[in-house]
Amino acid sequence: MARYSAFSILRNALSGQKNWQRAWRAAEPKSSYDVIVIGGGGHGLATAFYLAENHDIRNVAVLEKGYVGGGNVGRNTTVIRSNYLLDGNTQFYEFSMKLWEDMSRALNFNVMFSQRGQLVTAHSADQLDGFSHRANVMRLNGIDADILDREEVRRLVPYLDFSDTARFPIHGAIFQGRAGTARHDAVAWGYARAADGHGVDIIQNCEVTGFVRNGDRIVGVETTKGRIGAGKIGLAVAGHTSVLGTKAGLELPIESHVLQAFVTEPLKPLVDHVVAYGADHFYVSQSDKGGLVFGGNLDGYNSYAQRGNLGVVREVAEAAIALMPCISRVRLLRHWGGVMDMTPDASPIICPTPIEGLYLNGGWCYGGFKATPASGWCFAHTIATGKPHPLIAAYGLDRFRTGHTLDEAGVGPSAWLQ
Amino acid sequence: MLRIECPCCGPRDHDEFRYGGDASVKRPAHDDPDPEAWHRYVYIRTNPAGPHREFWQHVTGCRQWLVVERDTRNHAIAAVDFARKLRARKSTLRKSPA
Amino acid sequence: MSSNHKRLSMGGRIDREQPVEFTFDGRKLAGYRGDTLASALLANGVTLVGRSFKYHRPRGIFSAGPEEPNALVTLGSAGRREPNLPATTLELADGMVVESQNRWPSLAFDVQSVNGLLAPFLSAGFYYKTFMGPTRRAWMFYEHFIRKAAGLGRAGTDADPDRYEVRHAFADVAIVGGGPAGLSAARAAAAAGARVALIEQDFLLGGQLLAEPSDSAAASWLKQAEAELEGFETAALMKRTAAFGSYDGNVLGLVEQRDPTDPQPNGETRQTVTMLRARSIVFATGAIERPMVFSNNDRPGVMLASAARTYLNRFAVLPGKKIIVATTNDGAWRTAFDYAAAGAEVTVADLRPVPPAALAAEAAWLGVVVRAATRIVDLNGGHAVRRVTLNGPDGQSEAACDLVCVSGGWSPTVHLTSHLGSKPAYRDDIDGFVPGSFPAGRFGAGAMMGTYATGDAIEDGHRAGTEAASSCGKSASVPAPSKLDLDETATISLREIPSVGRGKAFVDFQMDVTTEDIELAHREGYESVEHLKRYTTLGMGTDQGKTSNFAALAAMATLRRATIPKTGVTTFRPPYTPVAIGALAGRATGHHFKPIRRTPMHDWHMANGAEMLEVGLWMRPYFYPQSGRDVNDAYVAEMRNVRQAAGLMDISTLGKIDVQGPDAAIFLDRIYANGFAKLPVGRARYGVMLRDDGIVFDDGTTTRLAENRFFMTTSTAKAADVLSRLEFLLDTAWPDLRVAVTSVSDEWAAMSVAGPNSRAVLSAAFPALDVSDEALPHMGLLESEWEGRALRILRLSYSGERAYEIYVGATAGEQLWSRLLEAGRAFDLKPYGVEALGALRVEKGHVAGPEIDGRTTLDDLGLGRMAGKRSGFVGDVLRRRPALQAPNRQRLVGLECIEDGKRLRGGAILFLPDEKPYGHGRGRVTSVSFSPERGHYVGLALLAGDVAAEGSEVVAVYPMKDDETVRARIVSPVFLDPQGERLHG
Amino acid sequence: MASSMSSRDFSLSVADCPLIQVEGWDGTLTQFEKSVSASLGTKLPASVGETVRHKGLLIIRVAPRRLWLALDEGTQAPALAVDPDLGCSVPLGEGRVRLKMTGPDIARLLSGCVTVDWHAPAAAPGRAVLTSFHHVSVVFLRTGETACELIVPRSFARSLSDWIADG
Ligand SMILES: Cc1cc2nc3c(=O)[nH]c(=O)nc-3n(C[C@H](O)[C@H](O)[C@H](O)COP(=O)(O)OP(=O)(O)OC[C@H]3O[C@@H](n4cnc5c(N)ncnc54)[C@H](O)[C@@H]3O)c2cc1C
Ligand SMILES: NC(=O)c1ccc[n+]([C@@H]2O[C@H](COP(=O)([O-])OP(=O)(O)OC[C@H]3O[C@@H](n4cnc5c(N)ncnc54)[C@H](O)[C@@H]3O)[C@@H](O)[C@H]2O)c1
Ligand SMILES: Cc1cc2nc3c(=O)[nH]c(=O)nc-3n(C[C@H](O)[C@H](O)[C@H](O)COP(=O)(O)O)c2cc1C
Ligand SMILES: [Zn+2]
Repeated sequence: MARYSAFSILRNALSGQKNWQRAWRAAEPKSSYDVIVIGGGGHGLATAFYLAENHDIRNVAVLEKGYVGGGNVGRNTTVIRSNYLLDGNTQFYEFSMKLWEDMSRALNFNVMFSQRGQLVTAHSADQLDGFSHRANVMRLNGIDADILDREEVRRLVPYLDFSDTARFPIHGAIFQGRAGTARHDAVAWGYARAADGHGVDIIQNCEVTGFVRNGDRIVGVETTKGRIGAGKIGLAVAGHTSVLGTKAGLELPIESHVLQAFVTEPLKPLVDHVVAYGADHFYVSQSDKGGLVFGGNLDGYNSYAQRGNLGVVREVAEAAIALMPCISRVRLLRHWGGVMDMTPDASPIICPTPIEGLYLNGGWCYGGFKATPASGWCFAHTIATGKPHPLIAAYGLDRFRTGHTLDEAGVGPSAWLQ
Repeated sequence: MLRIECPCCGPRDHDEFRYGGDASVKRPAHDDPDPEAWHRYVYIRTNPAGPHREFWQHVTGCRQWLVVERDTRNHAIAAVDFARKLRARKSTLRKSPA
Repeated sequence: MSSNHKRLSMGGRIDREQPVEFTFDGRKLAGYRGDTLASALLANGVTLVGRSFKYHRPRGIFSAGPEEPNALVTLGSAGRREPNLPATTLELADGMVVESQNRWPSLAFDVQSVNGLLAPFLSAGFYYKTFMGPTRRAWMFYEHFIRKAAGLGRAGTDADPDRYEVRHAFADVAIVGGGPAGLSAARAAAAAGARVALIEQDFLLGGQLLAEPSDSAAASWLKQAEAELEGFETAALMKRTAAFGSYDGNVLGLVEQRDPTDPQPNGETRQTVTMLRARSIVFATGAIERPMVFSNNDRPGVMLASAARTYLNRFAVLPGKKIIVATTNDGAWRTAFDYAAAGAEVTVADLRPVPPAALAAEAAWLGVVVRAATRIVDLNGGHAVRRVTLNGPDGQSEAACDLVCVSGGWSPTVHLTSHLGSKPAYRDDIDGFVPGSFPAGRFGAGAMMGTYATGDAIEDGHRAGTEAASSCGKSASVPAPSKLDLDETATISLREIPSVGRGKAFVDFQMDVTTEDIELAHREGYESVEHLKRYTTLGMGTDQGKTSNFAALAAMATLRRATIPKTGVTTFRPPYTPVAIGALAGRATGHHFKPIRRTPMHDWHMANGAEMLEVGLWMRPYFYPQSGRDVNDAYVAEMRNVRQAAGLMDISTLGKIDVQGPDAAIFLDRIYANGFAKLPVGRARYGVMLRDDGIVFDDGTTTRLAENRFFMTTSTAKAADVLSRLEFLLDTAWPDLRVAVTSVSDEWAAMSVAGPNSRAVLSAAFPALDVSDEALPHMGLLESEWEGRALRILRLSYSGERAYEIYVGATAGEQLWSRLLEAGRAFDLKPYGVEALGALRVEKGHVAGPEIDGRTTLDDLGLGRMAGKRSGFVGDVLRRRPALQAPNRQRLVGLECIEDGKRLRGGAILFLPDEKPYGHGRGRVTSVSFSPERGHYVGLALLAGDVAAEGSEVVAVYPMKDDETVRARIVSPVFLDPQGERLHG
Repeated sequence: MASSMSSRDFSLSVADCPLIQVEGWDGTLTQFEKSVSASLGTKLPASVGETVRHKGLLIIRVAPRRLWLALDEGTQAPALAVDPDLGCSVPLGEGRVRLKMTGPDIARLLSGCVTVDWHAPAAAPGRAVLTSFHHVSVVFLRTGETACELIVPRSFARSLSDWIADG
């Protein structure tokens, strides 16, 4: 696989761009693989890459029902942070952050990881105390974090609403300087290309429609491209986890909900950080192309449709103006939705399953983009060794039965009902 | 907006309602001591891509809890009724012999 | 240059009586009412209007509608600065200040146009392949410059002074599009008896008919159709209104621009977003013409044929005198004919071997030169076209020209009909996509269905309008529409195979995507249309590829040797045209962002200078400045006064629920962890509710007013959730229980009088009432009347002092509040705020929000005994899960600061004295307060049960205050009066 | 509370809202309604959204088993003895406020406040619509060709009337 570099660009420029190769082969399925990863999203592709890279398991296929990166990895608002509170989450997301910091070079694909810093505004003394608690935990786990007072926030992001008509005045903020964004598509393509470079087959337009059993073991999958045998199978289909889980006979604590995202017309640089509104549901960053990319809350009902409704569009716009009155005349260019695998404690599930040969990676809710590298790393380890990686010990299916739930927000099961 | 036809208030935007999730899961009796039963009720969801029976409360209207049958792929609504009515119907069913 | 020198002396739909002045990049220019900015610029001979996104190539005006990729400008300044507006959709208004964008230092001379020379390196997606070193954070360096180079217009940073509205509307039949199809659909539906809304983004009705000469048959048909529609008062004609999105439940999102030409008194609404709920919808959105792909096809002076015709006939502008019409179909010939008739020298280059004889004949008659089987392969020109290179049967030849009109066929406008997820379907005969399928209550008509000829479109609209009306029960018989035949010959267009000479051939003009980029994407395996789009950014600009997408996917289909339908289209998403975020927010901005909730005593708090605090939607007194200069002074003073004399607190924000019915007691027994069935009438009890998963949900006191009636209070924050939960259980789980629950939160003003003097205050305030401890013991109730309003006095204490909660009809709240202060003056009764309230409860060891954080159980909070041996209540079973019983679970303890000059802080992490402070620690400080009682800081904490022995020490670590560490002793959470004497004393 | 604003031929007045809620138990609803209508001396609105006017009393059905009895200013509360085995009653008048609006332009103004179709039978004069106004539950009463009222929670009344006044 030819390396990408400034030099390769020069060389190709002179030869009229005629000599570039495919980023990954257009593979057709073999009759069987050591490992089949279902789902060509960020997590599935990363898993395949680390299976080869870390565990030298190369007879691997990634099966994607549509086009690689067409799921949530290709439609998310790309916020990457490691400001988690609870033991089990904190370390996992910080490990992920470290992998992000080296991803472009590890993959030889520029994923444009931009550590521009993320802040969340606080609107009362109590809220700021809560943020301080979080920041303290981060620092004590070796993660960068800062608490800003109102004036420090004003200096950093003067265009927020500091006027006296603000409905929820800004008291301060929590800030993580290493947080930021990355180019969503590049993450999918970068992992696909790197995995392909290790011999992994990336098979698009190949929907898994069922599982092949031998006794109580799963030994392969039925697909729209025929039956494919597998030693082990990793499930990484995000919003569709329940659909395939049910086919495999798993009973899962997951509901699929739609989350919308929004982008404005391209503008010259305006928002230099990731800014989140602590008084309501709105967060925003500016893509390198210039669009303000923002999001809000779930639409609030089970959905497998990749689109939302006008009510949430308006609520998000209201919150946007409440935080940033200056974007009133900026125009919304496009809005879309993605299907989210919501768990009762809003934390993910990565683990072996009761079914031999089947491994589960899902329940990422609206936070799984930032987890992509660590998830792939740990899931690959779990599939390769059959034992959960220590960093995902807390993400087992049985935690709901035992009560070891990880509820960062403390809203409980069916959080999305509130 | 989803337009939900409340049996007593007529068709309304869904943001007049509070969503209550899967209505097909059966809540154990209040004094049912079986942890497994409660675990299933609180956590396990079939989460179908297709017809889904779900609770909605017309919270800014008549405040009644409704059961709506909606296709989660396209939001087409097949049926709406009062949760009480269905509950009552079910319990009579349960009483009837066989 | 004489102003308007390209304007014809007569014709058009402009009002020559009303000249309009505006500036473009500082140049003063003039136009007429009825112009768009684009038509006015053309009339003034301005050809160079913008710069492209990537290569900063000079660009002109390409279209006459919202599909415009090139002519984007910035309007206004400061808070009214609005970037990226297509000049083709801006209705010209007096005093408009317009700037070109994405250029520096000037439009004519733009430094970054060197990017054009770098083009070989800046191929699609080049940035994925480089900028990866030398250091880890290298990208942060490159990104800085890339961000600066990217983006189009610049947004302002001031708040927008203008006003927006969001409205709710309803209709039987909504019709999107006011062209011939839409007009006849609207007429049919209205005549059938339906309430109709006709939605047109333009400021004139007529659609493509506006491109017909203003004295033509088409024009008189239009006049008559409009008059007829205005005759129905059940038909709303919504001009300047774009349907930007189509949503579930037949809801359309509309955005209406106010008429910029009529002078508005200030404060008038600039834009209105309407949520239109229609019983049925007719989409008559027309079709968008496609460009042709050849070298330098993006130069100023290249224009869509239908647009050129619009500028000539609608705006009476003749942008060129020597024109080339390059086409694949019949439609563009009409442009040629009209220009010839207007005196221009015209050549038609038709790709087809044998253009229809009828057209050829008319061309000959009008002196139009016709070149069959001929196409443009290259174009020469900088800021305006000079020459094209034609390639035909008799080889290559050059032709001088000052305007090039192109037509690569038409694409039906299927955006809105695709928003709900139905993929459009390819139709061979028109070589374009039409709506795939229509759900019930939705219809299509005219060009958007591929029905191009005007006469047919009118009949199609009539059919759709009639069906739409009858689908909502309106089916009065409707007379046929008056006919209009523009003798358009059928539009068979020949698919154009892009032909590329040496210069770049653009497919997506705005995003600077060329045929080479598409080839590169294909070569690198980004061959799915969605990959093509994302890799090249094709169709991702402000125009969303309205003109370009088809050509691109056709090119990809060819490269893949696949059919067009197999190659497919990218997903259409709202909005159809961009919508200002402020318009979507409407009036819900500033203090109207969320409604403000005020207690009955609100005005008193304001009048007495209370510092107020937002708590959810509520406004609550935080502290009273007369108690101290800042909150820290004030709350301690207010606390002291409560402990030593008496304090008055507004607690009206508590959730209050009336619970009634024969089974009320049974019901409460199930929803509370502690029992209520045996609670005597006239007594109150503190209760805790769990969630189904066994975690604490909310707490409050519930009082038994009568055998069958209870008065429940909840926390301020959970009031709504608790009520819905109760209703949920009654409706879905226990419908057999005869219980009614009703929110009475607004019904009662509530205030608490706390402190040693509180009883004295009460007897002074209510001389007629017996408030003795016999009549009103701790947890007792006294019901009465005050000033004709119901009165309830509960003897409850949150602060640990003797205290009373007084509930009175809300309308008498402020009056009673004042009365109490007056009666209490002799006893030093002073008001106190939420900060003091919080501190008092900390001193007394009462848990609240910071402890009830959605992760703690009864046992964690030291309330396990409340449930005792009970079972059968909500959450009982799952609270017994092993993890929730573990010995090292964090439990509530009290902490006492034992280092002089130091203080405890909420959010500090707890470690053992001997251990290295790293990780998550053994627990955390949840709430703190200075304790006047103890003379130092005390706090509540959640601490691992296995290290929580009273008397032992912990260290509270607070990295956020430069790693402050504070030693603290573990004590009982009840810092004050453990025996509870003060409650009674 | 009784204030008012008046502008370009639109008037908004704010008044107290004496109000009693009665509710019957599932199963014995017919007896309950019989007894209520007997003691009120009038028939009851049959379905949610219907209202019945009777001697300074406006009876609104707000839910299948719930009625609101709204009293005009000055009218005495009816003597209602609800049999606890049939249902119950609770006064709500202290916590509600009536916003009365009239004006030719009222339909347009309302369209910026509530999702009510002014021209639909469900909103015809004499009808009530339970809906939301800027996230707050309200009852819309259509009182005339160009007049209507909103019954709103007292704690939100000022915020909502400000919204209307700015409209
Ligand atoms: C609008 C939005 C905003 C978000 N914002 C953020 C954010 O700011 N930060 C953050 O960290 N996270 C965010 N997320 C969450 C994040 O995008 C997801 O958690 C994450 O991408 C999920 O992992 P994935 O990439 O593997 O999922 P996906 O990309 O969805 O991959 C799953 C793949 O499985 C495929 N698949 C499904 N069924 C089958 C089948 N039967 N056979 C074969 N293949 C199948 C799908 O086509 C899909 O490509 C957001 C999500 C959305 C929708
Ligand atoms: N010569 C050709 O080959 C050819 C091809 C296609 C169409 N046509 C012409 O098009 C016309 C067909 O009539 P028609 O009525 O179907 O199309 P039309 O283009 O005349 O009318 C469509 C109208 O819908 C409006 N519109 C589109 N999207 C909208 C939105 N989202 N919101 C609000 N308004 C929107 C447009 O502004 C336009 O006024 C005929 O006059 C025909 O001559 C000609
Ligand atoms: C971070 C990010 C930035 C985006 N920027 C743009 C943009 O500038 N222009 C655009 O048209 N779409 C943009 N999109 C949206 C995509 O076009 C697309 O809508 C989204 O990836 C979902 O795919 P779908 O609409 O095909 O379902 C962006 C998406 C993301 C996730
Ligand atoms: Zn209802």
